[in-house]
Amino acid sequence: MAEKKPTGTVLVAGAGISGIKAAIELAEIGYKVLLTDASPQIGGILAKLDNQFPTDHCGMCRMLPMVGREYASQYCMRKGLYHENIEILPFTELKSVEGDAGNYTVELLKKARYIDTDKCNGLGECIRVCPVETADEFNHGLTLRKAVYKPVPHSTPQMLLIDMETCTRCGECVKVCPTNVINLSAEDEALTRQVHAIVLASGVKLYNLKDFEDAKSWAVSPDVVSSLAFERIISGSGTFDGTIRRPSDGRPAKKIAWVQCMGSRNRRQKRDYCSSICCMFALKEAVLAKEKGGDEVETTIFYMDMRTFGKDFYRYYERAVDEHGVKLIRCRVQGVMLNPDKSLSMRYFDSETQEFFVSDYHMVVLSTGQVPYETHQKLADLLHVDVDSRKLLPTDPYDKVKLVKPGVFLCGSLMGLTDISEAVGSGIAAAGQVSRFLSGLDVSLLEEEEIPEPTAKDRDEPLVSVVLCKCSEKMQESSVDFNALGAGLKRLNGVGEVHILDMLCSDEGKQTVLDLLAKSKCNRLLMGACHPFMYRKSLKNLAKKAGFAASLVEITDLSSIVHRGFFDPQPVESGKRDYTRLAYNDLRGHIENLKLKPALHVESLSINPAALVVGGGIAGMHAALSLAQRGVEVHLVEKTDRLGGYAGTRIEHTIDGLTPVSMAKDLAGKVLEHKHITLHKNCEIVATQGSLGAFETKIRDVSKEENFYLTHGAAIIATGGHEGATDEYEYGNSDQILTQAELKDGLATGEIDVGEAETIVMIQCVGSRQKEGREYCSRICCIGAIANALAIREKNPEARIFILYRDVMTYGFTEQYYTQARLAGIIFVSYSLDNKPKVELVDGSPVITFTEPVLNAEMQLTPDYLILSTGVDAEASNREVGKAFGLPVNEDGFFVEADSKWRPVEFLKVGLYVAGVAHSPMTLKDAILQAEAAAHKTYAYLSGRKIHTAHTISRVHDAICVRCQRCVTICPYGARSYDEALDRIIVDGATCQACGMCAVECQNNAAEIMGFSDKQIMAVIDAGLSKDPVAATPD
Amino acid sequence: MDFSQSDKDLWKQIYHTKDLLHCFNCSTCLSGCPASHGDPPLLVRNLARMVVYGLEEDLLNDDTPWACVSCSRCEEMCPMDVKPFEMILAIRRWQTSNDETRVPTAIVEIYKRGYTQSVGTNTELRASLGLPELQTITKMPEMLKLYQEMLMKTPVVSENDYMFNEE
Amino acid sequence: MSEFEPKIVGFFCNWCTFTAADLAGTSRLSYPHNIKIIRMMCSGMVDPKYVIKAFLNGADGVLIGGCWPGDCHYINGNLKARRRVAMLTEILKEYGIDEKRFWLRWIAASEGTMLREVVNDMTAKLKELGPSPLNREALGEKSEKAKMIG
Amino acid sequence: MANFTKLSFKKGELNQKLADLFKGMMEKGVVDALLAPMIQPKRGVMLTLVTDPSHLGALDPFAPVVPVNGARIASSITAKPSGRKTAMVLRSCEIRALVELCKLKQANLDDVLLIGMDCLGRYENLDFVKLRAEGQSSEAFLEKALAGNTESGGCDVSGACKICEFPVPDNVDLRLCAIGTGAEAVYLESLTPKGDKALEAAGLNTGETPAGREAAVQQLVKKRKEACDAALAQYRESTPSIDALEDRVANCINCYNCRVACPVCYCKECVFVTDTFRHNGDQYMGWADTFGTLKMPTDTIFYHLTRMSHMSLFCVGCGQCTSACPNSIDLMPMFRAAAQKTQGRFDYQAGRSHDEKQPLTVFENDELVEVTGQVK
Repeated sequence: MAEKKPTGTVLVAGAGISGIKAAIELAEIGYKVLLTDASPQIGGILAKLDNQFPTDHCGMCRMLPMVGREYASQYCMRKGLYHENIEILPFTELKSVEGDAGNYTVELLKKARYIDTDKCNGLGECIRVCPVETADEFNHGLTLRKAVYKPVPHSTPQMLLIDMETCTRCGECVKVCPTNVINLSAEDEALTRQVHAIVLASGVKLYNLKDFEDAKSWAVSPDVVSSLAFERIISGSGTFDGTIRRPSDGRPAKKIAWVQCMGSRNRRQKRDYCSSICCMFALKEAVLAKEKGGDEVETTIFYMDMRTFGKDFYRYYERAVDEHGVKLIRCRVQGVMLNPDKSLSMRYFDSETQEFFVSDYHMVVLSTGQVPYETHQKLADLLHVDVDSRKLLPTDPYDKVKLVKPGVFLCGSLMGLTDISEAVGSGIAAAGQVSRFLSGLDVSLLEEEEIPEPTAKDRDEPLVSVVLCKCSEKMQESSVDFNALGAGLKRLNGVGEVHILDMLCSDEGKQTVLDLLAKSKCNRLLMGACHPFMYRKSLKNLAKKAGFAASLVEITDLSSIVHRGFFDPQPVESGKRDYTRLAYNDLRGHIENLKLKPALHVESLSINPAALVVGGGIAGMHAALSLAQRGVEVHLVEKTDRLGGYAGTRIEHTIDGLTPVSMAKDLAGKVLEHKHITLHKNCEIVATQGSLGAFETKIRDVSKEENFYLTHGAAIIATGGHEGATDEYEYGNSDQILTQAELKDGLATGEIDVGEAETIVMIQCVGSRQKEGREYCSRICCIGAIANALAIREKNPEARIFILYRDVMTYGFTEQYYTQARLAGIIFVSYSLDNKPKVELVDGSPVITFTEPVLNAEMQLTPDYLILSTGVDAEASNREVGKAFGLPVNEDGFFVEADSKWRPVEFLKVGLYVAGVAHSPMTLKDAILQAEAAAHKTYAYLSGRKIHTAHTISRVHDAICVRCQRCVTICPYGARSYDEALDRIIVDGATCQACGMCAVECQNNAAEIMGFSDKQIMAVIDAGLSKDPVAATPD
Repeated sequence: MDFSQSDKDLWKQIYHTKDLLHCFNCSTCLSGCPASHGDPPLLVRNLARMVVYGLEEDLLNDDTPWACVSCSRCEEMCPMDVKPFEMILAIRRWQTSNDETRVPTAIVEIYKRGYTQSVGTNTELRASLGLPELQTITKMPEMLKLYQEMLMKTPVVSENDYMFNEE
Repeated sequence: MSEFEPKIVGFFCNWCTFTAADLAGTSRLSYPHNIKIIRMMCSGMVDPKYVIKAFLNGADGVLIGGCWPGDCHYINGNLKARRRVAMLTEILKEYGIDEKRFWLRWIAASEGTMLREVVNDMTAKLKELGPSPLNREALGEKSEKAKMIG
Repeated sequence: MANFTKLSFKKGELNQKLADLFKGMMEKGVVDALLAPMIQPKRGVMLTLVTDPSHLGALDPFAPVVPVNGARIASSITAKPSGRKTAMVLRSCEIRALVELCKLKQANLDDVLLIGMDCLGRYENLDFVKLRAEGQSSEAFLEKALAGNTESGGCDVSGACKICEFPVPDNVDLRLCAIGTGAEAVYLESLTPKGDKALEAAGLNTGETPAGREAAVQQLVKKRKEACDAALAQYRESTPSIDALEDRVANCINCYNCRVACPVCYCKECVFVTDTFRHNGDQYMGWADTFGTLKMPTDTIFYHLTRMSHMSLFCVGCGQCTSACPNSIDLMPMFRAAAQKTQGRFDYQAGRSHDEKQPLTVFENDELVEVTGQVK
């Protein structure tokens, strides 16, 4: 029999959110993932942020898998992550990478933590006795920590480690640790692993006050903090206790200023790039400061260009200014001075009044950006590749996540500091590229664990086996009398056996449990253990081996009750508080719950392996090819008779050297002759119904005037967009006034001759970023305008070119094109929304008058050409496609994704995905990245793997259902529907997340969550409040 | 500000370097400039803009470049490395080369008290920060006399001595 | 007789409040022991029946812990919980179960200290209020009323 | 201008006049069937579905009795629509309950010509049969009731009716007006285009508005409101605690008949009879251990409080729960008091309008901030 193919193994180096997302996506389709991170705990920057723009909420847990959710952790991501196919190695550095395409040998250095985190139950005695105190990096030195410490406050299990620089090796902690997991002489451990692909997700170093020369002039007081430190100041687990306190003396900070572009847009320090996200997080922090600090907090931001280019970012900017009173001052301040009364004063210049102002602040927050070069150079050396001309890792011109070296990919802030939705989107895209790469190699997926047939034991009378861990004999006076507890529990009806062991975490402990369970006649198991076992499922897998159904095993945290006796703040006068009763009630609640819990089984979903892609633009074609390459049958529906979409038919080349038209041509070529893709031109979507794995879509062929049906398992919406229309600034009344696209075409065909032109004026944000027009930034017009201006400069070195702008949106590394334009003598003049330039026609040609902001003087120009940047409009047909699929479309006409940050390419309904300009205006590279991500999400279900529902989902007891459909309207995921023909409520097992809202809305429990029934919870309430005595005398 | 006669190549005469074109008028150079406290204030950013626009008339008779105390703080802090201090000197050179009668009145200040700005006045601020008293030349009459004789030997002072002998 | 210790039943959402409870529990800022925590997948999963049963079983107070609006793992479970609490409070008030005994609070994952404060605050307020009229145990064994409320 | 049609009748011929009206409607195909209270062959008056007009002789809509709240009957007829146009003669509480049931997709009024009747109260079923046996006619009751006295022969109308603020039905196509219309005449008022079409088709032309009607209705509603406030205040003062509630429902035997009679308790099977409340033996023993004794059947107070939390938002105060209780526990004030509070909290009124969304089915992001009292 052919030797078994090795399981596809992928190294994900870096466990910030994009690394975690890439790891989850790969683990979900069945690859083995090795997730490493240099810092002691995973989570990256996000572990420090409580609320993130543009929603000002957290919601990180919405990143967890939906259908295969029971393979992963089902709790707050800041506590940590667990997935059966992911091996997580925190505090581990990537030392070397050898080999090439498809089989790499990587050397990892697992740095010593001196604490075995698999057994540490987070009692915290070691922290209590540790004499050393030092600054806590997590809170940027605002708080103190011990030598033995928790790197992230919320992680559970606690992932403690010892900081050997400050540890005095006094050994107190070793003495007091009940499960003796501390080993002061542990060594770093070198590991070598064979992997088939690598995803780099290490993020980049952030500019900060300590390590950068040019920042020193700002470090005049502890009240000048970096933006990340400010996040800790307003966080519940940081120093926020109801008031925002300034670090120097703890007095409330009522006047706070933000200074933008700290460390970025600085040619002098060789950092001529923009860090993309600082404007948005400065606005967010200003809004939060007001909400948390109270109305009397005044917030001011000193900026150059307010770069809020993402989806719904402009509305956030408007709300910050209009509703939250954030004051914006367009002036880059030279420095901050410390006043005798510890306040900080800054002097700035107001162009309108041409006067200087000095104002004092309690706190100054520096919006610190990225410093990527060092990280990129280190990784480049590791991979034996050379950095590109911009001193960054050399990536594929069209695929931001693909390195030129085969089998190596990157995502997240390695592509340049990204916001959350891009980090998560790039994580999925990287996973997609890895899966495409591995599908070419001779590697297999992890064999899905076969679904255990329900054994006879499941249906017997419920009999519970209870296994309790005393934690350790070292605990002389434990606060729980285990004999009385054991006796009390044994007397309960339905309890088959009670075993009390100590040190369950030790190897012998595990072995004794295995032996006990093997001969047990019980069919339900309750274990009283501690956090590592609750949150890591190692014992659950152990119980499964001993024949217990996974859904009938419950592990509860007994150790925190056992240990609470130690630090009980108010011991009741009548001697010891009755912890035995506390443990008894808690365990009894779980026992009653288990007795009433039915054995749950998964149902496998029949998945139609075909995919539907709506829209034949570059994003649509890219997604179709990405799926077809992996053997998925794809139906590509295009409403016109040509492939390529707007970019593919009208943009010859872009400023960063891409050639969309020729690229679209060869993509179209591949699509037409690919055997797995069927193209349907001149077709429009009429209606769709069904759910993941079983969609049926009615399509109308406009040219043949006939309808036909397509059945498919999932769908990707890639309907794209086009240049915005306008009638402002006398457009249409003179042939000297054109839009950017008309200029681009005219220059390409030579129709427009700028050779003799003397003056050219461009106006940005025409009809965009304003209440009555498009209330969003179209993100690509500034870069497009600069490209056209440079093209004109090439043809006419003498002409005077003006670009009138509100904020130049050359975010990220495109800032270099803004500099290049200024070097070419293009003059940028800013205008504000309430003082727009005026255009009137004087005998047929445009005359523009506007205020020159720097010199505060009136200026008038009569240009040969006036070019208007009119932004990007969504396809009008989005509304019909949205109605057909039952998908929401926002007021700007773009599709509303499931979650703007955590599920950017998905819809709430599982099985429907979005990519490209259908989501929001974006550059070609971002559209291709989203297409790759959407393709991967689709492939996850159509890869031919067996997909089954989770154990715990909602079920309808049809006999007592009165079809009032209240459960259908209440379901946040649209996972329920009323089937007219069958006259029944249908639950879509894949989408249902068992949130239980339908069960509460349904008053007679016709809708019920299996495993969380009313009967069970009411039994737990009874147990919790029961008064009956625990066995007074141990028999 | 009359933009009609602005000469778009003026910057090549005044300050012919690519550095100037890097400026995106972020006004970092303004807020820390000591001479910006004067009246009229020296606004380095505005001068750079006038050079880029090529407003010859306004630049010619603008005295503010002469108020610069050459502390080079603007150069230290300019993010786009426009080297504004070099530009100020370039504007001064261009102004005098175009009109040799242009002798800045500030030169009288230098003759009389050794500085263009009145330096020794902020005594209390210096005291509050624990700094020593400033020894200015006006407090040492004999040194001042020697200094003035030395200046009288230079052509720009001797040829315009009408400006210097106090009545 | 030992000083009255109010019994609170806490329905904590698995995602935010339960994390804060872990944070409060393990980071040694332990809160009083008179709270019986029941882990629900979402505050939107707490059925009014459970709150009524808790009070009839003699609980002195019921605390539902949910995520801040916008943080909910299930998009808007917390908003639904808020409406149900508003409705149920009206009914319980009719029968002498004071509004101060039935709390809904948003407690984010990072707000371990906030959770401790909420539980301590609620315990203090319940001590002022005294035992719930349905807390038959507090009335002592022998009183004729000391029978289970059916 | 509301359009009324006067239907004058000689003494003793009210029912005949109405019968002719409906006969005309059915024969002219305005409607295919009629659901209205009819005198039953044996005894008593019950809602009857009539498809052959010749049987209309026994019509008696103004009979002061509502054995079963008509909403339940209308819902069962229209939940799976027959497609045939039906006229239904119902009172205000029945119509308001029907509006709620429509929102819950338990009824469908597309093919229904809804005819509401002024209502001056209903006797309990047995009282009505006794009074009817003693010869009291509907018209006699109407006359006395309009004069303000509903008591006769030692019996009086149900407590719920005495405090009902909605004697006049809304959300109807046609309205049978008896209040403030003077003797020997009732008026048929049309309120919707469907009503106008029906009147036209039945060959009735609109006349002038009955003079004293508006004032009479206002006055009656005012009287009823005062009575209602007094009754609810009296109830709240008598039952301020669970202990008092236990006393009030002391002889409740968990037969759940009040649920069966309640028009807005629309579940097929109440949760209290499903498996959720079929407890195991050891649970009963556990509860008994707590205090040594356990009253059986259990979950009595639990049932009433839970029913309040389920249906108080839809309660229209029809009083059928009190009428249905075999142990004559006066449940009506209990549910009306709860309904007043819960509906008041969301300023929702059961049965007021078809488009008013039921409170627990809609949710806003920044509403009811006072519930948690937390500002970020």
